[in-house]
Amino acid sequence: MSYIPSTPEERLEMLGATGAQSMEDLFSAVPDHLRFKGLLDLPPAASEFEVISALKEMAGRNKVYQTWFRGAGSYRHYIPSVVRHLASRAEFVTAYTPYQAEISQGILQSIFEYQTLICELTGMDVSNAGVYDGAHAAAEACAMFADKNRPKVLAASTVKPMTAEVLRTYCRVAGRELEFFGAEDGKASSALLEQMLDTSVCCVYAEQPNFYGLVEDYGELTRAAHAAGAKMVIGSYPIALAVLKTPAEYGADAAVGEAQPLGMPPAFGGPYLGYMAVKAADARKLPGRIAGATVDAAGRTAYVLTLQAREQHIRREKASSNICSNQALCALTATVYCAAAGPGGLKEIAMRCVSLARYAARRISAVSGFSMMFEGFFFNEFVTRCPVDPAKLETKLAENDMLCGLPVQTEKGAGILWCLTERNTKDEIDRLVRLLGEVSA
Amino acid sequence: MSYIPSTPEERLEMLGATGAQSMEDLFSAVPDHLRFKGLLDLPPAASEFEVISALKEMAGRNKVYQTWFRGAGSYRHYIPSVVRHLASRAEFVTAYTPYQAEISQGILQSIFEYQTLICELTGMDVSNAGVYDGAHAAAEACAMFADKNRPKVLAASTVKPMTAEVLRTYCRVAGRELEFFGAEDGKASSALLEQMLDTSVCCVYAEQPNFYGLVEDYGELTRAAHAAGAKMVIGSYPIALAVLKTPAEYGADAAVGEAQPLGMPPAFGGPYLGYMAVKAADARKLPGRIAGATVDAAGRTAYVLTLQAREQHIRREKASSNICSNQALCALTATVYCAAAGPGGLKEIAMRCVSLARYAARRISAVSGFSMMFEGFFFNEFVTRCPVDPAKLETKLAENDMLCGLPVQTEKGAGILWCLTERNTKDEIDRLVRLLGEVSA
Amino acid sequence: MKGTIFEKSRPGRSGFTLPAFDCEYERIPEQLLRGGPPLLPEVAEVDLVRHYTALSRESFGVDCGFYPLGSCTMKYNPKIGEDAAALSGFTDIHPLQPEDSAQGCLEALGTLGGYLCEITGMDAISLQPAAGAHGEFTGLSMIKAYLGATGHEEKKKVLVPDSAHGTNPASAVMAGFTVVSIPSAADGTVDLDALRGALGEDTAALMLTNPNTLGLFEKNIAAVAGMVHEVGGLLYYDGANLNAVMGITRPGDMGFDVMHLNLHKTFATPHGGGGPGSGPVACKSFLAPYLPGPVVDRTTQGFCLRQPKHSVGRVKAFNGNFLVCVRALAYLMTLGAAGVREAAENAVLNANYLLAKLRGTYDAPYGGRCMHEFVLSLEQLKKSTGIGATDIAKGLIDLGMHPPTVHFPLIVREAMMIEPTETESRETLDAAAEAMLRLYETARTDPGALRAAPSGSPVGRPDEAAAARNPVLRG
Amino acid sequence: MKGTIFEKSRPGRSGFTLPAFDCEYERIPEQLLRGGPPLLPEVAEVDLVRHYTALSRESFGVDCGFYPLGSCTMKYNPKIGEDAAALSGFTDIHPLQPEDSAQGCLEALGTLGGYLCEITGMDAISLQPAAGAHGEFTGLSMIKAYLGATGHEEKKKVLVPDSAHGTNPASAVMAGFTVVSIPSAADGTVDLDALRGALGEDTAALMLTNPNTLGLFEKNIAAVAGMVHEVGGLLYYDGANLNAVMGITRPGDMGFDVMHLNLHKTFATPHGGGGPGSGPVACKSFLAPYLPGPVVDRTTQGFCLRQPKHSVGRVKAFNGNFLVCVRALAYLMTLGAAGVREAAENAVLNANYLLAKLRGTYDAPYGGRCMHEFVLSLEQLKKSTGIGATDIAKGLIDLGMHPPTVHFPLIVREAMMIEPTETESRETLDAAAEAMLRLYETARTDPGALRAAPSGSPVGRPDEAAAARNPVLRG
Ligand SMILES: Cc1ncc(COP(=O)(O)O)c(C=O)c1O
Ligand SMILES: Cc1ncc(COP(=O)(O)O)c(C=O)c1O
Repeated sequence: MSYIPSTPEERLEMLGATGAQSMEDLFSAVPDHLRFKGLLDLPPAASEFEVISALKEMAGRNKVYQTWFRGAGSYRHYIPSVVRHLASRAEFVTAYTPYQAEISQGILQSIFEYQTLICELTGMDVSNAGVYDGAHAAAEACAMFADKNRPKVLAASTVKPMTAEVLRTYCRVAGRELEFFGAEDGKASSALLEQMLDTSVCCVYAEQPNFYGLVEDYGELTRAAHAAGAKMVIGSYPIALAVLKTPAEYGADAAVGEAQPLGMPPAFGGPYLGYMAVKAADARKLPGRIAGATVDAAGRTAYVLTLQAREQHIRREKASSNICSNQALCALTATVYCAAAGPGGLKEIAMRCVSLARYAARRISAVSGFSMMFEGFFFNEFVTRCPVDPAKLETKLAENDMLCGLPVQTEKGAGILWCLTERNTKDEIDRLVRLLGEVSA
Repeated sequence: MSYIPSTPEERLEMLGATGAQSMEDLFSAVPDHLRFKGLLDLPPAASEFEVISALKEMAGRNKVYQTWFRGAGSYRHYIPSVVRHLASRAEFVTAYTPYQAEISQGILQSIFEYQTLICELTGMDVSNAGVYDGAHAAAEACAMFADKNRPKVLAASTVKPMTAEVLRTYCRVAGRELEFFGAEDGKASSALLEQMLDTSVCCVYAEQPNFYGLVEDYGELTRAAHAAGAKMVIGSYPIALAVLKTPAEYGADAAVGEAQPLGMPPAFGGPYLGYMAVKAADARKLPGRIAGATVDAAGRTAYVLTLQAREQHIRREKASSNICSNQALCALTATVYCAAAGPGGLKEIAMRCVSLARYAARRISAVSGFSMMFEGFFFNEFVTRCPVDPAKLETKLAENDMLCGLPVQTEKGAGILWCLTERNTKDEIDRLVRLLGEVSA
Repeated sequence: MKGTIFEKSRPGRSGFTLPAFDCEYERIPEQLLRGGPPLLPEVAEVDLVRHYTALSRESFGVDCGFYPLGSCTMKYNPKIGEDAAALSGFTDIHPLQPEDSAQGCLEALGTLGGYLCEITGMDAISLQPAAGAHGEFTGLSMIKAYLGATGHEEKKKVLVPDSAHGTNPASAVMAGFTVVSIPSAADGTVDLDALRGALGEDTAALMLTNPNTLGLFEKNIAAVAGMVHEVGGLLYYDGANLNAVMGITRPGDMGFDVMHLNLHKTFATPHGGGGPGSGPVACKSFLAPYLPGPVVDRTTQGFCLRQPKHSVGRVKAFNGNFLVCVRALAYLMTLGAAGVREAAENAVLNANYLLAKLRGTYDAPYGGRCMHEFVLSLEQLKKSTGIGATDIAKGLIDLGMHPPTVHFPLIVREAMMIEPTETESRETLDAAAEAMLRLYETARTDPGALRAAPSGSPVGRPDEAAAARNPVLRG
Repeated sequence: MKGTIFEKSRPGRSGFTLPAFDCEYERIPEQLLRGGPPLLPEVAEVDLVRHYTALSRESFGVDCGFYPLGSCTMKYNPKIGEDAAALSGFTDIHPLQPEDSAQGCLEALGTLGGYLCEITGMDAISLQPAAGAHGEFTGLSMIKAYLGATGHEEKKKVLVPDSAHGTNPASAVMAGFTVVSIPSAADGTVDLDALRGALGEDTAALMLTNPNTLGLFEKNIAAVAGMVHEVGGLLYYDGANLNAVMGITRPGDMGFDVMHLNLHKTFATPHGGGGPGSGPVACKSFLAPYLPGPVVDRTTQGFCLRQPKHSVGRVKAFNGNFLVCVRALAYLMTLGAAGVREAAENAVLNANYLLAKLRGTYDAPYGGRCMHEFVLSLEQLKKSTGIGATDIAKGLIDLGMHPPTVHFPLIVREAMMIEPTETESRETLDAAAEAMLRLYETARTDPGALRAAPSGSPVGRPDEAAAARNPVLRG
């Protein structure tokens, strides 16, 4: 079945109305030698019951761990029930980009609210409606600031490997240079950055916190970038922004990041949401959709997609953005999530992340062989050494329904990147530490 | 937390506006000696995450069987996804009885459609908006036809024990007599019925199919009832009505039944839905809500609750119904389910029930000791003998993730009431039969 | 909406599929077959979805706005309850599963029952009744059985205040009692003298809701209880208004012997457009043997079902509206002891706040203080402008809120009964007050506009008389 | 809706709770703290629910009615897909879980990828891109990498027909190419002479959608492919219009080398108000080594992720919009081989049926036959009445349907691009035709009414110029 309402008889009648003799006839423009003969090699149609049963079985072949200690770019936070209920309203789910404003005020307003939210979190002036994910946001931000005279992007070697890879792809393809500047004790070094800065550099990218969970000195990095005439782009964990100094406060020119922690499940990697915000002066450089407030003839507040001169459907090859479909429903989700949590809730989540991570770090690093890899303030992730084969450790923890921290390579050697969120408990950490003790014994 | 928007400060301000000095003050009408001192012995407030986790654990302490062979009044049919999606639209879920028609046309129309559906299924002229469940519907139908001169209800001994119990309660309390007339080979006997019929009998109740799954001779029973001036009430499995002769075709005066099979999960017994329909002449006798079509001043079709003279809020102690809240969302669910299945789908489901039950009966009754208890046409349930302790059989099947048929007592002795729906497969039956073979060996 | 789903039917349409059938189709004997198929809608999935999505968009729920329907406690329905009720460990359980395989369900019912006993001050409970009226019938049945068992067949009268909800007298009659209506005193509470006059040997019970339907606490309740008990009568508590007093005073402590609760009112389960609700019946221990069965017991082996010794019998198949109970349990777990009381306090606060804003303009015949709801009389307004409760209600629809209950309780002319509940914010109450005051003004300056209201809804006022005169009850 | 959620904020309000915290709170160093808290909305749960419920009610989706937005394939989104995507065995999986603990996810991706290769006639696929435009960028990156690896740095030009979607040229530029626009022939297909003229040593690729944005099948596609390949160029297929031809002809067989698919168009995943979608990139085997990684492989040990040898690298973190892929998989499992073709056939039938009803009145510049969509030109109407595509679109809003795409493709003046999709019934098409014809009449008789449209929506036409001139981009 293909969800087609018309019956065979109706189809025949409709065919008649078109003047065609047969279905084949409708496709007469398709040359015969290009016709696919016979049936595609796909399974036969299945009933809804069979499909959902098969997919349940498939889902059952994944392991849903009770306890997580893994983050590295995807985080498990509690998603209030209301978020799913509202974001699954059929009108939101089955609409498309609000090209026709009058029939889409709800969606347009939700984008406007999302933009407001991102500005509040980052301290920036203007947000777009979101891009594909955090790594893509970083790549788009760097592209936004690049030009012929300044074709080079510098990124901290401490950014997430995923972001680094996507940056690499985007830069390579566009013919932009990308170089990574080094770190000291796990933190991007502004001294090393300074050595690499010159007038060919369009922008500098760093992450808050960085891949190892550490908070770097974004003030210094920004000053260095600005001193060389380069722009500063900071990619932040949005929940950390409930408490940590904002990209704007550090002087950044663009704030980007992965908004998945704001109400989206880990879901094997997507859909997630990249956020992007800039200073007012750069508004017209932003890629992607942007909603704005205006009025109708009767003076009523009305929302529209605006500043479209940037976009592909207006300026085509001169556009500063090729984005058409974005991640709108994820932006709505993030907005509802933040409104559900409120500033107090978001701060509480952030403080629990920080506190649990600290407790875990103290406890884990006290286990022989699991000493801390780096010093300095970290948000909710940190790296320890690992005295055993990480694969063995993963298996041991998995037997206890725990998803181990991620085995990582650092400039100081191999280790485990542990992650804590408000979903973790002290008890879980204590149990983990006991298991680590057994492993290291 | 209690889902209260106002903050402590707002509460104080609002209190000020009421002129009260304190919250206590607002309750000054409650005499001090009646005040509950201290806190109720309830657990402390819990966060949403804790609540849902605890309830998931609780749900996890139930066993969800993969394969079911149990019915006996509650049936597992496949519920198309669309049914849940539509019936969970917040406007439907969070509205109340549509007292204000103009703001409730959607719900009123859905009730009107439900009534149409029930009339189509049963062949009757007028349906109400539904009552609490099938057993309650039977009790209300008998009450509807009872009066001072004819205070007695006769019910077939083959009706479901649950219906019988509820009938008993309602009759006893209202001071109506209730007697059961006997069966032969598992089917209500019109001869035995005739012997008990006299001018004191207001109505006769039988079920289609009966508790043992057998289809009785409702024509004979109805003729007998009518001959004695009594009304006939038939309680039907609604899915069976897709194919079986309707209560109307048998000449019944009221058609009732349990609509749970129409899109409601078994859910440990509720919420379910009782349906009730009568001939046009008895419309004003029906208890419960009824929606009707009319027009507004502009001539537009408009739906309202109607024939309210029957109801408690109009005639109070003279009302023929005390029903206020009913099972409206279940009625909507049944309507969406039937529209999703369509006449073809419902018939297909019914035919699969019949066919699987027949196959199962043949196979099971071939196992030594599991012979058929009764002869005659059955819909999707049938009784076999059981050569072993039913509890042992239940355990054995449970170990194989099967919910055994229900152990029952019949006039021919103890047996097992097996149930098949379109959710069962031939393969399941074959596996069951193998297990029965092992048990009986 | 144009057309019913039946009118949208087209022969041959369908969106329904089943797995391939691996068994042989059997035939049904000719004489058992129905004459023709039922004319159910034949529609594609997309048509079905659009039809009911559109119907939902022509409906108004608590999620759409303020819904101060007096006596109905239209509080916010937490979404988490929906999630809990959708767990397959609850939905996919057969009601007659072996008890050891349904311990979770039994625990849910047992736990909820315990909480409700504590809140009401009662000793035992059955979660079987499906709604308040069903609970009334059940409670009265228990009273009847008890009186019968204790040799008091002569007790045939149930006293019901004239302010009571219509279900009370209707249920009493259904339970085979004779109803005696007790007039209210001028202050809106039970007239003690009238009560005294009505009480006697034949008194089976008094049914009372406290606070009553005027939103007034029956402060003489202790005396009332004493008087009724004095003649051997029992006290039935209609729990529809429990939201006003939970955590503050308990029906059991006030002297009531048996009562129902409306989980769909007090305990935040959604009303579903008129149900399913749940109307558990709670009672003092002497009535416990009469409860409808089965009830849940906790033993050392776990939870089990038990038939009370002198049970009135089932009032419903199986175990009540189980999934509604799950929602109520989720709600109570969330609120906890303090939250329950806080809910009651704020329900009363909100009602008093709104009353304070309206009573300068509208006539509040029972004074300036109320419990969780209050009743206005628009009789004067009607006399002077022709605009009554119904007109104001219709005007409110155009202002985006659900109207209050109108024309109930019957003892108040042109009654408008307003119950804001605790889950409304001050802004919502302020906006409602403003709307009500504006309409009062409109009634004086432009009554015609109000008589034509509502104008912004899909239909205007339906011709109800025509509907009843010439009933069209199916499509 | 009055006011944003931020305007509804009240200090101290909240509906959020967490379990008691059993760890000690730690302090964050002063110098790392932000100056003040972000001004997020402080609202109770009920306010939140009402706000977004109201916003949803001011939005229009496929579930609300006909949505013939040309080029966007707004077909019905099966609900079962939502159920599948909500399974915790899919949602609660970390993207970096050990592969043996994520076999279900890998199987879903692997299976879907296999189906899509079969449908497109391609050899390999990556499900990483999040949307069509993302897929274009990815595919062009692969072309670039391939050309580089094979020593063809001189190939810097990407040819794009002037009828192409704006994302095509924009993506090409983003991928570092120079865009050459190829004019369309009078019949709306690629002008072979113009193409020939533009082809050369420097040609990297031709981007084409087939059927093209005029709804016409490029019947010379074999010749076109030959010409492009002849000069060493590659053929990129924009899969946005695949719904017209799946099961009937395959891009791979037409000669295309690499392409994207829009799962949110052809494969019925919902559009979400603008996303998330999914834009997998499929290619011939010679390009497979360049696919973005990781891709899913099936081995005897099960499914695993692999980095293609010469991968262009990731274009997105992790594994694509996984839950969108799950929905598309559910859809394909439901349709099966025959259903896929049936969908295409009926998409084309529906478009031709609607075209047949309109072409007598409206100007259909490319004739009376189309594939899954067609384009009308309202240029004449505009000239004679002043009413253009936008006005008719706004008029359709008042008639209860979502307007078609307007002013695209750019080569058609006052273009109106209509794509009904296969999931619409004849009645819906009849009603849409009637609405369009009625508005045509209105344009002639009462153009003022159309210029004032829409009148029934929450707002009238917004002042877009003011919005752009004086941007207000946050609350
Ligand atoms: C005071 C009162 N009593 C009883 C009832 C009946 O409750 P239910 O509708 O649950 O049957 C109601 C319902 O509105 C009520 O308000
Ligand atoms: C022809 C065509 N190509 C490409 C795209 C871009 O696809 P997406 O919106 O998924 O990025 C679209 C989207 O509308 C389109 O219609």
